[in-house]
Amino acid sequence: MSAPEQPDTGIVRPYGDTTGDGMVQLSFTLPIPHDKRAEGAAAQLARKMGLDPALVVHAKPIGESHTFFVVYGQVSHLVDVSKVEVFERDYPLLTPKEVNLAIREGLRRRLVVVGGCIGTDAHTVGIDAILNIKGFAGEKGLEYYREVKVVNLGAQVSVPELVERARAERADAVLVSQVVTQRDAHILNTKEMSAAFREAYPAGRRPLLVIGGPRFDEAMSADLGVDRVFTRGTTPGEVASYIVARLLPDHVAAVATSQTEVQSA
Amino acid sequence: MSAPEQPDTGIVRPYGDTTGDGMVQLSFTLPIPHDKRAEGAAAQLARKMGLDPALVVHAKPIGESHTFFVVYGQVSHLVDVSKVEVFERDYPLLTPKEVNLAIREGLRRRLVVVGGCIGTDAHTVGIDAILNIKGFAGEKGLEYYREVKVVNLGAQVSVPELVERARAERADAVLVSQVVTQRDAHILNTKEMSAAFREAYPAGRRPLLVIGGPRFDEAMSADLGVDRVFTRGTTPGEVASYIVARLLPDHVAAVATSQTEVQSA
Amino acid sequence: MDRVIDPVMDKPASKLDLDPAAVRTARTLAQAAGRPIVDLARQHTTVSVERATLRLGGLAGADTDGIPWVNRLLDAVRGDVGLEHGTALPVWDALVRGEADDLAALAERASSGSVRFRLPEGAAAGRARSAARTSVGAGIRRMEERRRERERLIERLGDAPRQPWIYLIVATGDIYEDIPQAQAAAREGADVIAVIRSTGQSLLDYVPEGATREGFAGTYATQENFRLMRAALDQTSAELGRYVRLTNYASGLCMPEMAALAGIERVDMMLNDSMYGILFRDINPIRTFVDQRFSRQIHARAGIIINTGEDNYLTTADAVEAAHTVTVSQLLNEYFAKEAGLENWQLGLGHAFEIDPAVPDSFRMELAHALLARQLFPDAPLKWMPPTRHMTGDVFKGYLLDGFFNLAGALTGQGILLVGMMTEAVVTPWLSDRDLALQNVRYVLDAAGRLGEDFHPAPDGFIAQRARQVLAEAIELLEKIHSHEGQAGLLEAIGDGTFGLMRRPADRGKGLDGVALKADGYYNPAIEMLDASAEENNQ
Amino acid sequence: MDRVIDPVMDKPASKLDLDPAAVRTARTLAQAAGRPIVDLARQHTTVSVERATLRLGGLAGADTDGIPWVNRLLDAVRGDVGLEHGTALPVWDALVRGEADDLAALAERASSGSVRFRLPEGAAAGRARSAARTSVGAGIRRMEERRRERERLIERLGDAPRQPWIYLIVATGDIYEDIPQAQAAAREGADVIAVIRSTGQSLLDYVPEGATREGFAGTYATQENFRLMRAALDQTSAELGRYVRLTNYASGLCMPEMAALAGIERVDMMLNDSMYGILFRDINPIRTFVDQRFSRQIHARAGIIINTGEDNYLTTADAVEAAHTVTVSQLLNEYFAKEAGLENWQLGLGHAFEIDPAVPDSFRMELAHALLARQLFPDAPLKWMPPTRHMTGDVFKGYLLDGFFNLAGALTGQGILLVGMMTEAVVTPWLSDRDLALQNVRYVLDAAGRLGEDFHPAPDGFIAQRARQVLAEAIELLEKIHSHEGQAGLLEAIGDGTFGLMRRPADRGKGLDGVALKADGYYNPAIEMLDASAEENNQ
Ligand code: B12
Ligand code: B12
Ligand SMILES: Cc1ncc(COP(=O)(O)O)c(C=O)c1O
Ligand SMILES: Cc1ncc(COP(=O)(O)O)c(C=O)c1O
Repeated sequence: MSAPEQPDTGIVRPYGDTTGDGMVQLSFTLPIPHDKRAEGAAAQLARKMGLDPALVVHAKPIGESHTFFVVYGQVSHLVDVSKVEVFERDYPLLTPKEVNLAIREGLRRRLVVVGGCIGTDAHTVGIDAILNIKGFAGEKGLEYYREVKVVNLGAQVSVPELVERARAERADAVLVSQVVTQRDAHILNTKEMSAAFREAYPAGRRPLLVIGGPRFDEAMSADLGVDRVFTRGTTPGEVASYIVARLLPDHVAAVATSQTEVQSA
Repeated sequence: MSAPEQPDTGIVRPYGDTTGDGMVQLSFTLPIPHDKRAEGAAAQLARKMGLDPALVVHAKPIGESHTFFVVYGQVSHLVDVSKVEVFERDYPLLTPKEVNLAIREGLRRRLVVVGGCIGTDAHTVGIDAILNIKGFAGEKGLEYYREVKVVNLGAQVSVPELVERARAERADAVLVSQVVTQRDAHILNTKEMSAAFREAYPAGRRPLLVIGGPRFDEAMSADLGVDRVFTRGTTPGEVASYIVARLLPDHVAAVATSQTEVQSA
Repeated sequence: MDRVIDPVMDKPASKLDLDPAAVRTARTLAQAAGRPIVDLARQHTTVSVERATLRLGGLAGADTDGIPWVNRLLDAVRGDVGLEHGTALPVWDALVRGEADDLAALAERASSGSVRFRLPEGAAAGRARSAARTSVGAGIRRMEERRRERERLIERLGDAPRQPWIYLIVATGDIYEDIPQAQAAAREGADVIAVIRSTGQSLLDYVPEGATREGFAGTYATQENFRLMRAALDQTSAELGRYVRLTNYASGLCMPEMAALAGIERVDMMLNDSMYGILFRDINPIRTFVDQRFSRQIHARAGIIINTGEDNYLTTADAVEAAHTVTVSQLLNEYFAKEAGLENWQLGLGHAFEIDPAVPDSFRMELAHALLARQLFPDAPLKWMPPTRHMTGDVFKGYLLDGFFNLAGALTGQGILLVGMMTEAVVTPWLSDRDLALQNVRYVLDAAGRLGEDFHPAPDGFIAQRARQVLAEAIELLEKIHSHEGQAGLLEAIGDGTFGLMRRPADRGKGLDGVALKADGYYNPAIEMLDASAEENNQ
Repeated sequence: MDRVIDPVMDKPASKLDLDPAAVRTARTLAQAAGRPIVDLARQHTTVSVERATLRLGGLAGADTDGIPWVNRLLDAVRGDVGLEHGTALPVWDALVRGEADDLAALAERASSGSVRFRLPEGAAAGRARSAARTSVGAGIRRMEERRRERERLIERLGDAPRQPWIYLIVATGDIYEDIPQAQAAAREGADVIAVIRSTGQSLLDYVPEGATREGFAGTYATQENFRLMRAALDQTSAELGRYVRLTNYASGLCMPEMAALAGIERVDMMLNDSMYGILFRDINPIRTFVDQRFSRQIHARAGIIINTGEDNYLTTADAVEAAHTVTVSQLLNEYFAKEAGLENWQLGLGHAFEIDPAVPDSFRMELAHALLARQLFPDAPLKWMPPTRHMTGDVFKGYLLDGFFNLAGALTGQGILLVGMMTEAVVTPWLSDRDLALQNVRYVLDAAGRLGEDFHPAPDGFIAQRARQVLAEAIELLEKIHSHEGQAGLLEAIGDGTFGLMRRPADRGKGLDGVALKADGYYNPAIEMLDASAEENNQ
């Protein structure tokens, strides 16, 4: 830990107890019975993952046909921090006051948000955290914003149902949550949803599509066919700020300039 | 788990909850402060290790300069079980009776074994498990063998001291234990030891050199300059059988043939 | 029949001395709240109740599109004569009239529109009634046989070695992956295997058919999957010399049919809550209460242990603030269960270790809550659920938390311990997660399982006081429900969001169209027979 | 001065009611066994005692080959006049005679052979004596200042927030890696940081010099490393608003010098056992007992808390069979410590959670052993050591086991909790292991730390009975030791393998050549001053 020079060069290695030692811990199961060969197979996998030396420190049979392993070892891989492209927030974080102001000036009516969990997913805690007044992480949810009308459809909404409500409500933005990821359910459902909206609306007229859930990758919006992906730990404020920034860029720019004062106020 | 055909072909992948899903768990620390970039760096390392997708499911700052990560994901690597070369036991497992018999017939005197922990290592439990009557895993130690004379030098024996005692006792085999592995202490000490024996004895006349410890690789004997490496879970019987097999091959062959009967007896 | 209760369980009950008067008040209020709901349930029937009756009558299988024959037949009948009289009379009348040799044939002809159903009158009605009674009776006897078979197997092979029973989940979505995983888990020490259902099945108004391999985050509950898994576990039970129980779900829109299929295939436990469907699946309240009563009568007859779903409240609400809602739900579940003829040993009332571990004294508070349930329901095999919402990607911390959950279960004499998984926040359990989890349970039970001997909450200490407080808050809530105007205060309460802040009005929610007010002359041989036995029980 | 004792600790003592007579017997037997050893210790001196005296006299540093000046000087003196009169007279006589201006210069000249030492007589002896008294007294006063400094810092910054103190190990081998890791650990909640020594240092008959970066599985204990780490922790203590303690080892061949250096550099705790060196390092028994008494007198004066090493017995012997050997060793350590002037609050008597987790009721047995120690030594800050030998490569299981170790520590009111590492069987602790381990401790103490309120071992239950049994076996062993012929039965007992099956005859073992029977006229100003205070204490 002695102030390693590496971070400056942007090149780092995993840290066990000495700078640069490259140590990692690994566990997995192989579908083979436990014996010396199995331990060798575990070491082989670890080496393929770049561990050298690879110490198989634990091997436990699970039934007659599987074996669980814990492996410790040193990876040769270097991590180039400078090559990590992080998905930076490209919009100013606004207070509810500022969001309301932007909408009042920019839209002259309440902004309409329709949200829910699509497909068979019934995990509403996440979307509720964004929409319900109660909010999340100390921030109030969108229902709290005077200038935002929230229509929360709740759990297991079918895609057609969602599209129909979005139209009926003249939604400016549609917020969808997907938590169950087994067999890529979240990916498939989201693509189905975005396709349905492309179908239902004339090009460029469809509402802003926002998807969220703990296991999404923020960089995926393009191939999911949505405008934005939010993931672990999102707060309502981020979502509100994003929506107005996208729908009312000029007015946001306006309030955003005076941001520092407002916030310190 | 549905009887995968893979094991037949010898190709397997890690098993999470479905055959072939390739799922593994990984944890490590990077010497960088916790932020989005750090999580990206963790994902980068995981990808370099072959995880794709790689889910960074936990990130926890340790002080200001380090971050701990837990990552789950799917590795693309295939494990070729047929390519694993296991270090097979190349000598018959004998009972104490058989070992004593072989020595009596082959040597006509007691076989002398000198053992201890060299260098600064004071972990004697391992070598004692092999040498002391008490033994290990239900098997009695070498002291229990009527035809074996055991000289246990205990902990922190210096290499010169070991060589000298080996000569004084006319040792047939020298058993050395190394448990502390930090900074490869076990490797360095063992090499120093074998070199010293090469020095001290005319070629081909030196006693059998056997090294053991939980973190050795059985395949290393050559570059360690010893005759055999024993590791985790070794039992005294294995060691005794190995020694006589090497020193008295013919007589072992003799008793070994009658083994099945003897053992079933 | 209290087979499953052993000393380990009762002991802890004595550990809190609650005011018996308070306990009595709580029960009386629960009864007052539940009684009108029972009346409501008796006044209605549902498509699923009727389909379950047809299944008991012997109708199984599905058409080429996978639509079960019971749905096909019911829809035809409903089209001709409506639902309000029940399906028994029109269906068996048609058989008596010789429209077909058996139900299967009848269903097939009906769905091709070549049968017209009628409401038989007079003698015809009598004939239809007795024909129906005969075949449905056979179905009920079949369940009774399976029950006796279970009892014999337990006799012969032996029961779970100790309490709490170790309850493990499999959830691959593929029955053929589930089976060997379940067997491996049993070999590693699981006493109960639950096959988690695929997401969304609860909202299907039919029961899928056959062996399935493509569930999402769970495996479809089908008669064939029940059969396959039960057969596999019978084999493993024989091999292990102890009877390994199987759990599934009587929940969602097909609750009654699930119960019937479970009875027929000797599933041993069913998740079956009186309000879960309403609150967490937005299923119409009346639909739920009607289906629930029927399914519980089936469970009573089939000797199935129910598991209620109070744990779910704590996944959306805070486990400290909402602790009393768990108690209220347990009391309601107890009332509805008893009314339906279930005995104490069949009441796997749920609760969970869901307090934020960052809360000071969180572990002691968990003990207080667990002991409260233990003492309120001394003869019920409580279902103790592991931490879930405060589990994170830190699998090490999660593994520790699960260990303390196990300890709390042992210290407070829980009957059924649902084994927690360190990957709770990450994936549905891996094979290795389950193996590690069982190792965790085994260590805690073997090393500290009997620590109860030395665990004596100080009479006015933290634990005793917390337990009293929760009971008091529960009574308050029950009074609030009671004070609701309208003959069924509980419905109103559910309607205005008293539970988990979710408003579920009685005239909304999924499956309402499958509910009908019974007409006079409604006849259902299953209800006839089940009510009879239930009455006996409640004498 | 009982600052470190708080209610949390005493309470549990009342939890077992041991027979006071048995407890008295045990102590009397330990005293009987120890007394002759103390006499032996007073009759001998060792090279390390003399070198420690020179260090107190102000001699530090090493020559170009890294041989400390104290060794150089001592060897020269010993060569000229032998060891049996001590070094003080010949050395300060030489200074008085003007052989050099100070000890450093004298050592330098001596090692180049240009000084001849003599045993001064009459007036010369008087002058040498008072010169020695002056400079060694300065060293002792220096330690006392550091002690007051510690007390002031604790006053000002505050002490550890609760008991047990959280004790963490760093062991990189490189003091410059150790420092930031220690600071990180303190920030994460460690109350005590121990810097593990490099393997083999215990058998060096000199103390290495300077800042070191190449230890094996530990970092060399040097005066400079002490200073660097203590300075770093002072900085962190200020930042955190609580005084973070530092631990090292007064053990091995340089035990007395380590004690002196610790006193001078304000190290707060030292591992210091009366028999560890004999049994685990094959150091000559007499050498050990002499060094041990002197080092403990230093610790007493410097206000250092000692940690004894009973935990080590359980790494070679079975924790159930050998439980009583721990108790015996604790009683002996207590006797020797008190005799040397240490007070109860300075006695970190060791014991460990080393029962095979596969043993039924292992956790309850651990509680029994821990409570026994707690009740036998109600005012000592017991040092509670984590599982090690039953830790395996299964780091998940290890993490759980450490959680139960933490719980046992909290339930039984241990004073110092050495935090266990999930990688115990794999590597010396990683940064992340330590962080995870602290998170484990924090969860257990916050969530269940006050569970003691509800923990009351049944009077004749499993725990109480086990504790009585262990005490009985301990008394038996003490009687066996007592019954050994020879004026020092304990020496005989050690010689014939009574402890940990290791035979350690009094006339063998490492460092014997460094022992000398004191001649009349032996003089050592340090012993003079320390004995004085020790006597006071034992009035
Ligand atoms: C609570 C819970 C439940 C509750 C749900 C109650 C409810 N009304 O939501 C109940 C008990 C009903 C439940 C049931 C099931 N669950 Co569940 N459940 C959980 C649990 C414990 C916590 C989830 C949660 O509430 N997190 C807290 C919220 C705030 O976090 P979040 O969802 O990530 O949301 C945040 C961000 O992701 C983001 N976000 C999320 N959505 C959106 C949307 C938008 C537009 C935006 C901008 C942002 C955003 O913002 C939020 C705030 O930061 C997790 C395990 C865990 N610890 O994570 C399992 C878990 C999610 N459940 C799981 C499963 C499998 C189920 C079942 C299918 C099991 C079964 N077969 O019975 C059932 C069926 C549910 C169904 N049909 O979908 C699995 C999913 C596995 C997978 N990865 O596929 C998990 C991971 C548990 C496990 N390991 O098995 N569950
Ligand atoms: C017991 C123990 C001790 C005891 C040792 C008592 C004694 N007389 O042996 C005590 C308390 C004294 C001790 C001290 C230290 N220990 Co220690 N100790 C352990 C512990 C807990 C168990 C080791 C053990 O006994 N295993 C049981 C035996 C039977 O297994 P085994 O040694 O692998 O032997 C088997 C095989 O390997 C093989 N084998 C071994 N040797 C040989 C030789 C031959 C010829 C053959 C054929 C076979 C063979 O056969 C045996 C039977 O199957 C381990 C942690 C752990 N759980 O593993 C740490 C551990 C080994 N110790 C460790 C350390 C660092 C130390 C110290 C250096 C710490 C310190 N700085 O103070 C000290 C100093 C000791 C020294 N100078 O060497 C580290 C080593 C780290 C590393 N990999 O480098 C470990 C891993 C703990 C840790 N994670 O930090 N230790
Ligand atoms: C009582 C009860 N029913 C049903 C379920 C499963 O929910 P569903 O089948 O609706 O997905 C649960 C969830 O654990 C439950 O507790
Ligand atoms: C009392 C005591 N002294 C010393 C040590 C360290 O041993 P050494 O310094 O001899 O390696 C230990 C080991 O933990 C111990 O417990």
